[in-house]
Amino acid sequence: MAIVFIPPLLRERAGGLRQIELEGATVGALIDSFEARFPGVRARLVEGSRMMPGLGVVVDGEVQPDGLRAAVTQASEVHFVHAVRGGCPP
Amino acid sequence: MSHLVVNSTVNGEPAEFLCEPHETLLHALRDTLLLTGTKEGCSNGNCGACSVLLDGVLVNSCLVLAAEVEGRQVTTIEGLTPREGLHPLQQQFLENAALQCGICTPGFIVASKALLDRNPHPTEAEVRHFLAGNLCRCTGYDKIVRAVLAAAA
Amino acid sequence: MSDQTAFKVIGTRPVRHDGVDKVTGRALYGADVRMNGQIYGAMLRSPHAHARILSIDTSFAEALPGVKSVVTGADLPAMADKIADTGEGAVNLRHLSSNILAGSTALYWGHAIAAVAATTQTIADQAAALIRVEYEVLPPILDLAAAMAPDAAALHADVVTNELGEKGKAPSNVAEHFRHEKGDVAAGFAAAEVVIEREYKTGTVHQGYIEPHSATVQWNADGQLIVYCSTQGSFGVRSEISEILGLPISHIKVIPTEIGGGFGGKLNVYLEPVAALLSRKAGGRAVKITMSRIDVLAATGPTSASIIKVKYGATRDGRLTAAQVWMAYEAGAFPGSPVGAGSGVILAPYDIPNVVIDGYDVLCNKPKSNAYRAPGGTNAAYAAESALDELARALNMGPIEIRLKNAAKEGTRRADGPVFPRIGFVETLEAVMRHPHYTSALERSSGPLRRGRGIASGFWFNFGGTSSASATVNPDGTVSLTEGSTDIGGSRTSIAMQFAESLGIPVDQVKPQVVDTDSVGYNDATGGSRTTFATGWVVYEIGQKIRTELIARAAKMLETEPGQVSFENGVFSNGAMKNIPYAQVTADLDKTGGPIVVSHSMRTRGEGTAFATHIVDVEVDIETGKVDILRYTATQDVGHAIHPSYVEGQIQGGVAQGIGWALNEEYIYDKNGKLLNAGFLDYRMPTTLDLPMIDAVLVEVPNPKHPYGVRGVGEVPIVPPAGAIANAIFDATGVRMMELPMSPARNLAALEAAAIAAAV
Amino acid sequence: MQTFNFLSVATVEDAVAALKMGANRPLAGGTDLIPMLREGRRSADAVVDIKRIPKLNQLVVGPGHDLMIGAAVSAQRICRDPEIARAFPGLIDGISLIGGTQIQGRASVGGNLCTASPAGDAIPALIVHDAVLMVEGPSGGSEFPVSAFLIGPGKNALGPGELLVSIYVPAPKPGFGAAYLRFIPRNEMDIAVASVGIGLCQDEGGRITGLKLALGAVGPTPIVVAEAAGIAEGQLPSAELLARLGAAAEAAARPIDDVRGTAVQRRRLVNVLTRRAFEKALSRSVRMSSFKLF
Repeated sequence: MAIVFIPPLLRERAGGLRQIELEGATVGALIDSFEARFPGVRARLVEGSRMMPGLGVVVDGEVQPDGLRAAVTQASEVHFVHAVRGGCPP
Repeated sequence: MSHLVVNSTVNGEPAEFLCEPHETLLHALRDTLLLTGTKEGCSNGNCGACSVLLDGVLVNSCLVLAAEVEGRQVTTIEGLTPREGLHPLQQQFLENAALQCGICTPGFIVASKALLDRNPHPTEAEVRHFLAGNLCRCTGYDKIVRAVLAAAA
Repeated sequence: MSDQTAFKVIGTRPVRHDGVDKVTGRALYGADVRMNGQIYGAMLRSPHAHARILSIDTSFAEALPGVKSVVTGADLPAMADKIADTGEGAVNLRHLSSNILAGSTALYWGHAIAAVAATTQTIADQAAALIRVEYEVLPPILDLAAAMAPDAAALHADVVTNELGEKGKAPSNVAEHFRHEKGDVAAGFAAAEVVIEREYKTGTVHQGYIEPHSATVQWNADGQLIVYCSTQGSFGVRSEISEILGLPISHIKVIPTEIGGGFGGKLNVYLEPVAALLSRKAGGRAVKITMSRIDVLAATGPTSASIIKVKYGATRDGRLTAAQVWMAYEAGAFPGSPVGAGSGVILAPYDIPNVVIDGYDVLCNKPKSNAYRAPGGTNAAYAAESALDELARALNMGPIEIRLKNAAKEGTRRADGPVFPRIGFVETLEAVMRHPHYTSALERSSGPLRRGRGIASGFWFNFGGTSSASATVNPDGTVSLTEGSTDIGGSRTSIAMQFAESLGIPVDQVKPQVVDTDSVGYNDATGGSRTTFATGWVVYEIGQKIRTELIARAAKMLETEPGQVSFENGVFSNGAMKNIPYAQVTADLDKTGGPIVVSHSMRTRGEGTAFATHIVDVEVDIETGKVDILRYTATQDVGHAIHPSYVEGQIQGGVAQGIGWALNEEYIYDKNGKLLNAGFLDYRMPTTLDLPMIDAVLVEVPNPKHPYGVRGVGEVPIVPPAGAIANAIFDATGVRMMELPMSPARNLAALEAAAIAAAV
Repeated sequence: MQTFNFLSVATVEDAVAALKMGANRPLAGGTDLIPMLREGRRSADAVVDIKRIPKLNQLVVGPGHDLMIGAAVSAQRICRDPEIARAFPGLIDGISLIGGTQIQGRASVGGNLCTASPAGDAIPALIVHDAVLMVEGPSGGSEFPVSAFLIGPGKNALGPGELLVSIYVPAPKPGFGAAYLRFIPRNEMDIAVASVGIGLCQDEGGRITGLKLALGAVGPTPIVVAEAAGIAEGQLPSAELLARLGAAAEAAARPIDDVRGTAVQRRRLVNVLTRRAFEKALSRSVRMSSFKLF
């Protein structure tokens, strides 16, 4: 079960939880099981088949360019962060 | 507006060229004589990127009309470079990593030559005072000042 | 991480490969391009900060002899509200497009309205002045307070507040609100024994590169677009042109010229699509447009003015228990300020258990903000480090002491969630403590000249990104290295050095060149302090592959197994018995299997974040408010310095820009939103006389993820200076400056107010 | 850049003839005129290059230390003249601050006067030296004191066809000392936010026998502080005298808020600069009188 940290502005929709353990082998799969628990959260994180523009996903401390396709392990820690591209903010 | 014929000496060679009456020396050098080593940074005399020597005097070529150089001597970065090798200032700028983007570099080297021609052994304060009309946005001037002092040593 | 002591090239200071061209004036920058049959473009820009465009009459301009084409916003393909990733992060294409040529509304003073191309620059300028535009002038919104007021008119009817995907109901100038939260901030402040709460302001500043933007574009009869321009990222230019003009990227070749500074301001296109349209309308003649300095300051990305509120709570022993931050940044005319990055910077150096950060991206009638060296970081650190200095004084703690006590380390959780890997923040503090600048007492004040010392720290993320390169081994043993990373400050050489080290040849045998978008694989822009890290890593891999292949070739010549062959000091040897010089192997490549050409591409990870701590001595003339910088020392975790001189140069340059931002640089607008200081005379960047020598102390905590331990170094140096100088001014005068720039007029007013307050 | 014609003249007569026609403007160093024309802040049918007129290039120090400066002589040429530097240090204070090195090589004192900027660096120092401006025109020659020559921001007293030919600076009296100080936000390449020129005489006993105080950038034209002379007359230098002079300067200033500074700041600055310039001028006055002894 990967640990997903729930962004503050999404906690209201997620029963006030700050983090949640979810099943899934990819970030996309985690978000699907998140959606199953709390309908509506997906639409806040995902646009079509990609992460919401301006939103980045960090798995175990590293920004994941693969976004939804990024792999996660049972022990992974997942964060949704403001996407920053060094000198090139979105 | 009809063109004017200008006869001058540029980098030691006779240069006859046509210019518009309102045209600056900077544009005549870059667009007519194709000497693009002299750079345009602001076109109002506040950055020194277009520094050249006019009868040996350091000036901003953006503040000189091309027509004014009739019968006069102009030296640009191209004229400062020897046939073989580099001018000591050019060499020291390289060895001291005194350039980053390099756009201000020709202006700094021309200005530094004007300084060393007059004052072969300047202090750091004298270098900073003389070069205050040349802006660099990359280096913080540290390595530029060191390069000029090294060339003077 | 390889054994540093073994390095032959890395850590040396060779002359840069492009150096001779740049000291002789032969290097070609944007405005130096000259194409066959080239004509010249000029822009018409809005004289109003906010106005509806009722009509544009170009007939007089078109009638002028010598004019070849005229374009307006109507010539740009209509843009859907599409979010595209053009390689520089997500951008709304319609916004990007209407920033290049205004649509129905001019949104800032200097907003491009129309453009002309003519046979001479003089004619083009005259023609632009002949374009008649009918405006309906609208009231401008010029600051955060006005933009965020509940009853403020919305700049864009289609922009609503985005809160993590939750869209607001009504149009708003607040394009985005986000929050970071960690722990329980209420409990944290309840546990605090000392609380400091302050509000800071910062002005709009510009990157200030000396080379104005310039683009020369030819729209060929075969539909192929040839683009020469000065840019930080040729591939980003290609994709932005492609999206804006609706052309397939296969029709666009971008040829990057040398670039006269960028600092984040040359990531996006401004002129290129306009020159392309002018060229097409002019029957395919190449069109060159070069901005004036006024255009550069008025219409290219400055960085955001901001208001930042910081509240710290701490126990008496100096342990931070909580922090709360409210930060609003001006995006300018279109959404996308660096407030997100600023929110990641603002508390990053410290391990604070309870944190809330709220960030706001706010529209106003100023040019669209763009990246500027550690975007959003300087604003944030000025506020946070000023407040921390006040807290330390309230606790009678030294500035280093309080930072050490709360310093982030490996394993510290950032306010936005992720945990730091190995970082070198503590090492930068220790380096300051060891430095003679810190250990020597400051010569004290005399008369109206008051001296003070200040310290501040800073953080920057850095970025890895994607790089590609290719290498060809030449028969004479040299290697042609083909890259796509714009070289702004010596990266050709820092990359060539890593390649030479990896392959095992002298760096002067490497011929690095930056090529066009058709001649090398994809590269992200030179930005985010990524190039020496990422492109350097790519060429390291190429060097290893070539080394392996050359050993195999040498083995053939030595009639032995590759496993038996070593390559040291330019010689391949088969144990003690036989050896063969490198040059002979490269000369005979054709007889041992043919040429060696290796390409490699990587989407890098593991860019290490960067920390810096700066110490500055200032002298304040309390009768005039003027501040002079007496001494400056910057310590920084640089990972492993490839070319120390250019690492020092990055630090010195960042500090210089930070000092300018701190003391004098700011956009000054009149009440109608006209920019009053659009020039180098009154937009006051530091001259040689405004700066001392800047001592750059390289603290090397190698990045474990990079083969040579490289970390990005270019951006973090601009983060601490404003805070350090504010703290030094307080130390000198007892007056706390709450707004940037800390200009003489502002300082004098604050000093007099304080004196009056003291007198009362 | 707007278009205009270019004329070069070799004599004052030709210049006067050329300047009578249309909106023609004299071109000396061009460091003000050329950017003004480019940015549309001035217009001209033609610029008339006056640098080739011998009379405008004269730079002569007379036997009794009086000085004649041709209107087109560059600031650099003046500042590099050791005799002028020794005899007129207060003048050099101002002239040496007209721009950085590149500007110094072109800009002229004549141009600084004719541009008539309220912040012109040469002007307050010329005022306190009682400089006289020599003008030639269609109806012959005329002379102006500096204050009468400057009639508004960017406006000088020259009529059509009139040309500033030279600037005459009388020899300093014994015991005379002068200084010019300006305030700028950077340390170079800025326009004065406020400036002060001061010229004073003291007798051998150190009493002030005369004083002239001129302020720059705090009014539409440089301001001569009329009260200053009366305040200083017969006084020995003292902290109280400095305070009174500073206050008089502050009271006389009529500054505005603009992109370069605030009115409040400018009032404070002329006060501070007056006190500092007084001390500098005083030190020179002492030096001058002792220099006279041998």
